[in-house]
Amino acid sequence: MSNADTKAGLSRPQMAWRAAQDLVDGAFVNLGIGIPEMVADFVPGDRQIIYHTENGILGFGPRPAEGEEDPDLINAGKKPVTLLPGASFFHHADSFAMIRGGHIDYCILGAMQVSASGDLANWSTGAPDAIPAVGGAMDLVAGVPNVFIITDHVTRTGEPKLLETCTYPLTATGVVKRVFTDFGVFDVTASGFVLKEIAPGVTVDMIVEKTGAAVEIPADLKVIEVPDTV
Amino acid sequence: MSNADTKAGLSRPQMAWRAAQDLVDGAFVNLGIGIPEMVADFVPGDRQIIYHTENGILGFGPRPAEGEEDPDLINAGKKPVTLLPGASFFHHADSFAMIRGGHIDYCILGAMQVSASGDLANWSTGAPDAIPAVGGAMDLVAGVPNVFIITDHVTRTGEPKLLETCTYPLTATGVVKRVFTDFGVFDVTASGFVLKEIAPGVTVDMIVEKTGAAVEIPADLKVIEVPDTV
Amino acid sequence: MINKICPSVEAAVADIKDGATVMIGGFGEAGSPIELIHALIDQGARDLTVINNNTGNGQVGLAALIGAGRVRKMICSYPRSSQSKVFPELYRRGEIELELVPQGTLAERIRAGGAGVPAFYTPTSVGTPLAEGKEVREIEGRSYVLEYGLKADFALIRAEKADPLGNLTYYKAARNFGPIMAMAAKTTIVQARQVVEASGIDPEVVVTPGIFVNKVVEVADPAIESVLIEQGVSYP
Amino acid sequence: MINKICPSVEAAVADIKDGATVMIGGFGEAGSPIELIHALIDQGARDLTVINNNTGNGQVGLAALIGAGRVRKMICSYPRSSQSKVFPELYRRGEIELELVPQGTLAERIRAGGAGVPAFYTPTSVGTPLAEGKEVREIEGRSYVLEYGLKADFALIRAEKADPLGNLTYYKAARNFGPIMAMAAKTTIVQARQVVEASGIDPEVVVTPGIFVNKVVEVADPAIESVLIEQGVSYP
Repeated sequence: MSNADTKAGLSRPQMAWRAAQDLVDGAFVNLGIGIPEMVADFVPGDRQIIYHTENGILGFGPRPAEGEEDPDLINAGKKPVTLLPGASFFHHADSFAMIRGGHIDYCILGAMQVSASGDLANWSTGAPDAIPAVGGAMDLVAGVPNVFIITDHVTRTGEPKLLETCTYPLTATGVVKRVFTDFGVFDVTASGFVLKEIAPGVTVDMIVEKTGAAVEIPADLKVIEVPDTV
Repeated sequence: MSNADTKAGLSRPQMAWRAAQDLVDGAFVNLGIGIPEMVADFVPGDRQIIYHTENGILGFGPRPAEGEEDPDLINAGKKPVTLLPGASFFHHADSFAMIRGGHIDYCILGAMQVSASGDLANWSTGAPDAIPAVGGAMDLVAGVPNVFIITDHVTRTGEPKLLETCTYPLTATGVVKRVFTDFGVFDVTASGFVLKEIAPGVTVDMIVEKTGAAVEIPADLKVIEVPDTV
Repeated sequence: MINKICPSVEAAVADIKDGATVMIGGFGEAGSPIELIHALIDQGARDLTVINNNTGNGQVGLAALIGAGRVRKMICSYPRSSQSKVFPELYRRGEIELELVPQGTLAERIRAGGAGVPAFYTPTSVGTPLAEGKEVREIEGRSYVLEYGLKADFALIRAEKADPLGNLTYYKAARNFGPIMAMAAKTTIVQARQVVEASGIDPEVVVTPGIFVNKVVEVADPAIESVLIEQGVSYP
Repeated sequence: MINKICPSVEAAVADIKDGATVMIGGFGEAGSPIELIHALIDQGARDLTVINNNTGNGQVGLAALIGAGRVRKMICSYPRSSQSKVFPELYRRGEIELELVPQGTLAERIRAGGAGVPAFYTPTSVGTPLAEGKEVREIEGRSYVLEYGLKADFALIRAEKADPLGNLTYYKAARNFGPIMAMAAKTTIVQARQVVEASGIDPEVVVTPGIFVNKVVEVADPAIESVLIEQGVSYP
């Protein structure tokens, strides 16, 4: 994983917090493995979010207490979960009917690369010796209307992850709506990346330097205000 | 309706009885409206048949006693039914998944016309002022491996219903396996109709005269023996 | 907190606009959301496209909606029955359109619409007049017709229990088209015999998860279509 | 009378032949029919094509079946995990084939196979390497890939309750692929935690109707894959 926590910009919990602010009350949300899972911890208390997992649960809750895990009650990351009131179980085809049919309002995933036209690469580096594995990522991004990405702005070696064109094998084309990085919040629009908010301590120059595509900078750029508790 | 009960050959209950003898133990069966419904009354007692209805029930039983009908417990003919132990309910897409997916072993339907190549016409006369209505007939005959037909051998006006080629709009092509008429039992084979069994009082000449296609008559033609109780 | 419960059938159907496509659950009278249909008649929306297996009976429910001249087009598998007079008369006068779809194709098209499957192949209707003008493709030696998913602006369905999140169970064969129509409509409106609290339905026995439901109204003692017809009722 | 109950897991899997295509339920360990898989290892069938979302963990269950060299080809969406060593090693050595399918496409292909739908269009994978060589069609302005239904000779699944007719309920998220694999296999073999009498499951809560089930064996206290792995068990 990267060195997000030690450099300028948002920490990982702060990125998850910022993404959580954009989920509306009553939304059905699918969270990917990793930082996206942390989003659930930061949803404002006056909003009720219903979480969906590919393996057939709506309305699951946090990890159970130690010793109360049930190997048949897990999420798509194969981690134990609990049930909230109003939960339901269903089979895999019905679960992906929810995804493909556009019934899930948001999915929040990690990314290897995102392009200025909303292409996403998050399942394979294309390395010849890798075991290819895709899971439900392609279905999620093809079916869910609001595809949000949380990712470090650059790779471990400092290369941009927001690019004019992805170089890794694609997960889908033209699907990403918004990207939350340690540097800021970026909308993917018809004319490419638009910086909506910038992280404290990050400069526009840093963003321009570390982004592999043009970034539109609005005149009224807002600085993200993260509560001290995050 | 026709004059089947007053002419030579099997009565309607006898046709239903004869068809019932060909259902194997443990079979899943869908019975059409009319004479096919009577088949259930004549299944040998040592065989358990599970009845399916398009509107989402497996394992229904006979009509309830007067006054015990439930308007939400009906069959595809919209007649009240009861439930047997081991019944289940499911939605319409699952119900037709059973049909289209080949899981129902037999369907038994009426017919306007059957062709020597197994084409079936049983939903429309093609009359210009008729209200077209197809229901589940096309799905049943396309999906169920054993399509059995029970029909009078001729129309009310004496015209053959077993033909070289159907003249009415088709329900499906090449699907009928066996036809039970008041005159006998006919298999539909690659070479056309084959008379398997003949009804008491019916002659081969009558069959040849009243069938609009060639009928192969086997050397060892069997006469149907209907129990006196039917 | 999420609460999809509406105070009345009037409130539940208030947003249905002229020209809307409306899926209506039920197979004959079984599962017919008759109070929602009557509220829709009162509400007045017209020029509707209605998707239902049949076309109603007598002068109540779906038949009354059609009889009131609100339906421009029916998509159904079986538009006639012994007690169905309203649709046949309008159809013969050329005052209502009909798209006739085999029942299993209708069910699968609705399920596909809800599942994000835009089109699929089926063996049903190959070689018949209902396949005319449709693409036919051979797959592993058998011919199949291409059929398209069906979606709707609204679905009106009847359920047994509902909770505030919209989770549903059904009653016997009243289930029929309810679960798939709930999937295929932008706004699904449910009349439930009983509204229960959020933990009132076991997660194992939920048939329609609340994600497919938008509005729920309790109708504890729904009218029975055949009883109304016997009584000679003509709505309104 | 119909009675699909088998006396043992050995009897239940006895008919699986070399070269068979076998769907195996479960998502990771949840719902994995581990006793049936172990019985299949003991039974000895080889050259199998196996359909499962993953490729197993540790040296038990599906991973053990693969490790025993019985599987010619895997059809799955996610063939690796932190505890999945067996498949990656065989795959890198070129000793096992892989057909990688997006998870939702895998589920829909299985459901289609069971529902008699030979092929359907889906937006998933359009513009990616997994759509290469596949037909792409534009429908109402969006591109879709043509995918084919999947069927199998056998399905091995785990259920909660089963009755003699083969009606099933499931337990929590162990349901996952069970209901659709039961639909898509010629012979569906079920290990159930509890066998009940024919009237022992409410018709309203049956998840898999018995029409999709051929053999049932009671395994009252199934092993838990992750516990076996913690204990360092290697099957057989």
